Amino acid sequence: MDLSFSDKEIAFRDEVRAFLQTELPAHISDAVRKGGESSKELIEEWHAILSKKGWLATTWPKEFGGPGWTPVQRHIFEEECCRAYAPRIVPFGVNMLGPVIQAFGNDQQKAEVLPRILSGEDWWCQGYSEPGAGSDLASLKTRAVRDGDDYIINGQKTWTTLGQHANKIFCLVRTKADGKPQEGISFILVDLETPGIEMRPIKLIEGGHEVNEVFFTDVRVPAENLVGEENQGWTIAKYLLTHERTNIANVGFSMQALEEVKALARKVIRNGRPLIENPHFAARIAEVEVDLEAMKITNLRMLYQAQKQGAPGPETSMLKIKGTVIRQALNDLARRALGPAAAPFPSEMLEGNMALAPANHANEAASYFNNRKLSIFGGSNEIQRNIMTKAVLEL
Amino acid sequence: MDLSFSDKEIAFRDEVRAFLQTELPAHISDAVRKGGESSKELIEEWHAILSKKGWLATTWPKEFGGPGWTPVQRHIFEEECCRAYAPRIVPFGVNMLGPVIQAFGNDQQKAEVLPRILSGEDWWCQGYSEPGAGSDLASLKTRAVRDGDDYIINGQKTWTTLGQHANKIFCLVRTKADGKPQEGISFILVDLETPGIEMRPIKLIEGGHEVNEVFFTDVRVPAENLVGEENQGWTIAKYLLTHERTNIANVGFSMQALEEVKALARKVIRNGRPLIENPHFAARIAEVEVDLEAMKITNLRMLYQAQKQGAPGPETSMLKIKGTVIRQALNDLARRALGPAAAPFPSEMLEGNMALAPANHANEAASYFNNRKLSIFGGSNEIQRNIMTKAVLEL
Amino acid sequence: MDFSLTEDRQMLSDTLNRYLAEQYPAEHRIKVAYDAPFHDATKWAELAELGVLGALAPENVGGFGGAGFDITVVFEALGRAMCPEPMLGTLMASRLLAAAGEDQEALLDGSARYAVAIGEIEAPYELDHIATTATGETLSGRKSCVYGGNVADVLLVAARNGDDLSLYAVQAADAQITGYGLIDGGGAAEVMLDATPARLILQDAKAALEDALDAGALALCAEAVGLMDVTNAMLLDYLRQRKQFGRNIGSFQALQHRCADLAIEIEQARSITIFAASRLEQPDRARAVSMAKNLIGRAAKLVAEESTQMHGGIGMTWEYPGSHYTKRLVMLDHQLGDTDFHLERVMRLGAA
Amino acid sequence: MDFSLTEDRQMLSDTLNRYLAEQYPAEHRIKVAYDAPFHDATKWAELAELGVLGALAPENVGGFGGAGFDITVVFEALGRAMCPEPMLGTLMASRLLAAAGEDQEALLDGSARYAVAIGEIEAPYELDHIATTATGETLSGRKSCVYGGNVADVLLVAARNGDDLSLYAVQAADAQITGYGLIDGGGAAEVMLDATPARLILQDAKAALEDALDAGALALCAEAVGLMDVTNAMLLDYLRQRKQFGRNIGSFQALQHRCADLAIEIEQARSITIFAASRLEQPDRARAVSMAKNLIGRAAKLVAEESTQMHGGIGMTWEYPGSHYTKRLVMLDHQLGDTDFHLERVMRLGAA
Repeated sequence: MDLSFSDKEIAFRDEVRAFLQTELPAHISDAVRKGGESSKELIEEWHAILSKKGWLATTWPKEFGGPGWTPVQRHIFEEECCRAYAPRIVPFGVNMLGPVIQAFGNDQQKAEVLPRILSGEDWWCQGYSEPGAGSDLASLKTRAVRDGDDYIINGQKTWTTLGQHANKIFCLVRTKADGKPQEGISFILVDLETPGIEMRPIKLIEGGHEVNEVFFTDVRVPAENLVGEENQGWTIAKYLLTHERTNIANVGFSMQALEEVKALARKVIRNGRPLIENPHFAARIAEVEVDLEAMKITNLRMLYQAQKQGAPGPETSMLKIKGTVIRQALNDLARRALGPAAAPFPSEMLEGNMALAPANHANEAASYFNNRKLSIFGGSNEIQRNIMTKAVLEL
Repeated sequence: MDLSFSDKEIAFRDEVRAFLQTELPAHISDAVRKGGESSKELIEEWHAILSKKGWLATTWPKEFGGPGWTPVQRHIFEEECCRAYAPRIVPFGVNMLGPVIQAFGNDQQKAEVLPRILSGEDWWCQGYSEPGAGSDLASLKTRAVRDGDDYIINGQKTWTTLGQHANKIFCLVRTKADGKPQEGISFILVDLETPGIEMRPIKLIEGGHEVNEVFFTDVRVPAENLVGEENQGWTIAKYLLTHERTNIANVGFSMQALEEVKALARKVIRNGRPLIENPHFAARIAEVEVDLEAMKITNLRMLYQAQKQGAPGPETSMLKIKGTVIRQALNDLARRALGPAAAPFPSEMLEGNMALAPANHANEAASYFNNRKLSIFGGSNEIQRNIMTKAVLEL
Repeated sequence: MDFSLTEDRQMLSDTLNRYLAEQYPAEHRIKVAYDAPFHDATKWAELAELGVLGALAPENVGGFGGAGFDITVVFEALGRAMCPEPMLGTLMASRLLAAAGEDQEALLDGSARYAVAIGEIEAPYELDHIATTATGETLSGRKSCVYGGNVADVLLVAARNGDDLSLYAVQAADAQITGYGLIDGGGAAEVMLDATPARLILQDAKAALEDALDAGALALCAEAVGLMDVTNAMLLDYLRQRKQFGRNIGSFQALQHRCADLAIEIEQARSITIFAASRLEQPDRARAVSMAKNLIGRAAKLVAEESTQMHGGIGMTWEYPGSHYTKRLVMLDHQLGDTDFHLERVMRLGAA
Repeated sequence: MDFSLTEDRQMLSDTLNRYLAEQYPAEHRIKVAYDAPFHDATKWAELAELGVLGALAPENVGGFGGAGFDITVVFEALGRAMCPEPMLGTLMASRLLAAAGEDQEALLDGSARYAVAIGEIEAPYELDHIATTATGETLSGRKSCVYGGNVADVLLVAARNGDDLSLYAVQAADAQITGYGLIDGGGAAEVMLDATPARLILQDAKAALEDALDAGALALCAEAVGLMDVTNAMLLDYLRQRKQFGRNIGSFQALQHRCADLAIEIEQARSITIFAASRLEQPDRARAVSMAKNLIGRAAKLVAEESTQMHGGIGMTWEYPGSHYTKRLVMLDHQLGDTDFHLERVMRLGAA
């Protein structure tokens, strides 16, 4: 048993830390610290900085332009990025499509798609969910019908995150109507400039715009845009799901959130004392802190297993469930800590000497509401419990 | 809206209170206060006192020797009995079999069975559950085969509460093997002296003996002991279930338990101060107290509905669930409050100046473990949620 | 013992529910709730005509209600409609004016809007640490998150006055008021007082302020009950209709059992609100109201979070009315004392 | 980073688990656990021979272990078997003797049984309010619920000695000892000291006592992990086999999802125990151990209560071994500081 990183890993951590200290611009980390959505410009600026260093596509092997890191290195990198308030890397191109193209794409696709992800020329978004196919993804209805050298796509996708910034979308589409629903699905790449595509914003509960609906009406896509074989889409989606699941616990973000909520509770005055001195509020924080400390180790244990066995197992469902529960609990505490000061909307209404909340904390209520999504998307916590029932509990 | 009792009801409450003050012997209430099981002798002594007053069979109409009380009067009576630390009336004869005989029994059964319940000559126990038929009662297998003027019973019953004190048992038995399982069940009365019956104790988790297994081997029972028609047993069981469900919230017992845990937390010293001054423990108590205060009103609201509509509805499942959750939470607090002093076993090991726990609190751990049964028996809380799903939520 | 409403209250409840369903439907509500001035003056006048304001005050000051159950009937209906109108401040102001022996005809006929300015940024829920101070006939300090302060004509302000906590009437025009909207809808204001002219209306106002705060907390509890009933009905409807894996998701037992627990907590919330309403004029008012607000805080959060979770994505969208119920249910806990504040108050007040 | 055991520890773990499964099966455990003297001297000697005692102490005092992960390996195995032998006192005594520079050969070879008497009835978990007092070479006071005190040859007693908290060795024969059994099995004793002869072995013993208490708490955490693993396996087996309504009850989704949550909490419990074990010789030991004991207290109660509930009646019976696991899991929280005590300690110790 040895919970510490190796000397090599510590050296790597120091290298990452030094890089972030010098290369992460203050106006970017300030924006992250403030909460809410990062603008397209800030994200692209940060992606470009990482790409230049060769650290954007953290999961890619060296042959495709990735850094060839171990899972532990990736974990260290992500934790340090959180500590430094770097923006989260938008995953759709680098962490989702990239590995799919590397595993299932043909040479031409590898040559065309991968470099444009690294360079930032393409911003990919995801066309998976549909209004009638959320948790039950296999029931998706968007059709792609072969017509000569093209597919013609009709249907509707939804929950397309940051689609408003994207120029490309990868989609799961139905290419066979009969047989088991899983068997008739294909994975296809679509340029969002193609005629017949309409993207409409979905306004979220807290008022933000980060997801979209995408409507496809007779959209003609070259057949060469198919990834893998026709009707192989479900296999690809499952493969992608396992890639999506590394660092699923988001421990780094929760550690950041814990420090923020503690700082907040030291600043907020309640009943003539800092809120942190209230035994009940302090106990609420301490309990989450204990859970998070355990989560850190659970996460490392599963990372260790993944590193030994090659791929994360179904136990990662645990990381998803408990990771979101902890993060949401921290959002909840930050909101509570503010009392009435959490209420102004939009939060920028009251700034400067009019501000009710301490600096960088005006968005706590919005974050709380927005982060209810964490336990819903990417396989809801209910779906994760179903997965655990079969694969871990064997019930 | 009027939450208070009427003048008449208050006068009744005072009458009950006065009765308890003069007629409930101190050695009986002392034993109840101490926790653990009451002896057969104490229970019979108390039943006799109540019977003499005409207050034993609180749910019976006057024509059968009951007091003819309203649901509110019964509620008041039960609450006052709790306050006074009277033993709980053993329900199997008076509250379960009595109403069944009144509704389904023939004149001979009414004449023979009912007076002997009131007089205490008969101590009835219940033969419902079987090793393979707990929550799924309809799958019971104990057979009663007609043979001339008799039924011959073979099978096994379990969880027979206080069967060791009983001389009679009422059973659900299978009288028809085919058709829907519910349709082949009958309700029959059996004298425990009949040859072929063996009762074996089941020792419970905390070491106590309150339930039993009952084995039937070729037990010959007169056919006249059948209550209602052959194969009408399921209807009778369901009828009985609704009777069992009045005062299912056990608010009186929880109020008693709350006062006990507060008294205990005032006596226990932790870190140089009474435990009640510890903000975390005090908050635990206060939260349950709030829930119980709400439960009192929920209980009265449903009592009011039952009084208006004649019978309790499926909403009583809520009372069962929340009532047991609250009571178990109070047991949990009492156990916690004692720290190591909760551990000695048997608790009578340390008495007098050797005692670790304050007087009357030596049994808190045993009570905690024993009362885990509350959410399991009488229709587990899971079964109650299933009932609510259909009848209340309409899902 | 009688858990039915009096005929008068039942009529008020029916009338108000019908009026709001017809005249204040979700689309209208969302428009008013998030756009300045967060208030519909026409509807306000109509509500006053319907007798909603009068129901909040007793006869001796010109109303025809004012008891705990009058308050709960009105606010439960407002909750069902998520009505963002500044009724809470009106209720609290009415009680303060009554305590001060001030005329409140203009309040009750709806022609003047009152807001109550008690909380401050470092003392949002409690009276002991109020920093706003009176000097002669003027006040200085800052009152934060004054609900309805953005549209008020008159502010009733709590301020330190020597050893007393006193109550003052301030004309809105005399103060520096910054109005803003709230994340769960409706408007509030920051009120900056800088030697602002003020009229002393009650010298020792502590008891009156506590009464007003408790009446307000009771109103919030009733509002939450209305909100929870609608939220739960929407959730159950959704579970009956939404299909995944070829089945209504309401047929999944894991969700069924969670819904059963929600139904229980909603009944508990209703019960404790009835309890608090019955104690509003009794010596144990504070403890009863704090019990209610504590339980409501827990139940409302549970119902909101579980409803969002079981709805899945749709419950996260602005377009779905349920998301606004969710926000209101959660943010209610930020008004007039949160779950922890009220549990501590229950502990402090001990046995009744 | 390496989450596998060293070869030596893996071997110890395998040996001990095999020995206990074969020599200390549930029936034997239940007999020993609830019948005086709550101790099997033959098995104790065998455990000593297997090296279990030696694994608890470092080489410089005659053992071959004593690190956090040695402790967790031993106690996790003891937990799996619900072994009621007085190993906890042995561990704590070994650390105290080491701090005092006392010989502990007799402890490590199993020939002398030690118990540690720190807690008192009004100070069960903390050192600040110990009332037992030294006068010269004697002690007076009462030590409560001394685990293993019923079979101890020597007691290590914490007592006030002027301004110091000191540690004394008391021969069991010199004290008035009342032994008794515990509801979750095993034995303890009340130790009455009345000018009882005692030998001062450590003048300022506070740091050593805290170290021993923390090592003991860590051992309890590991024991709980072993108990939870077995309890969970029994539950899942039961759910796979028990039929109601014509189906395995493990096919009911409401139970499945609760089992998923249990599995998560058990992994969290394992993780925090690993964490605490890794910090046992570090400056943040106290905070890490208190974090672990707090989480274990919550997880163990959840696992125990949910397991009982999902088992239904059978889990309530003495005959079913699972019920004894349940009791031990719950009563662990009554030893060496409960959930609340350790959360308060985490709060007091603040950030590491």
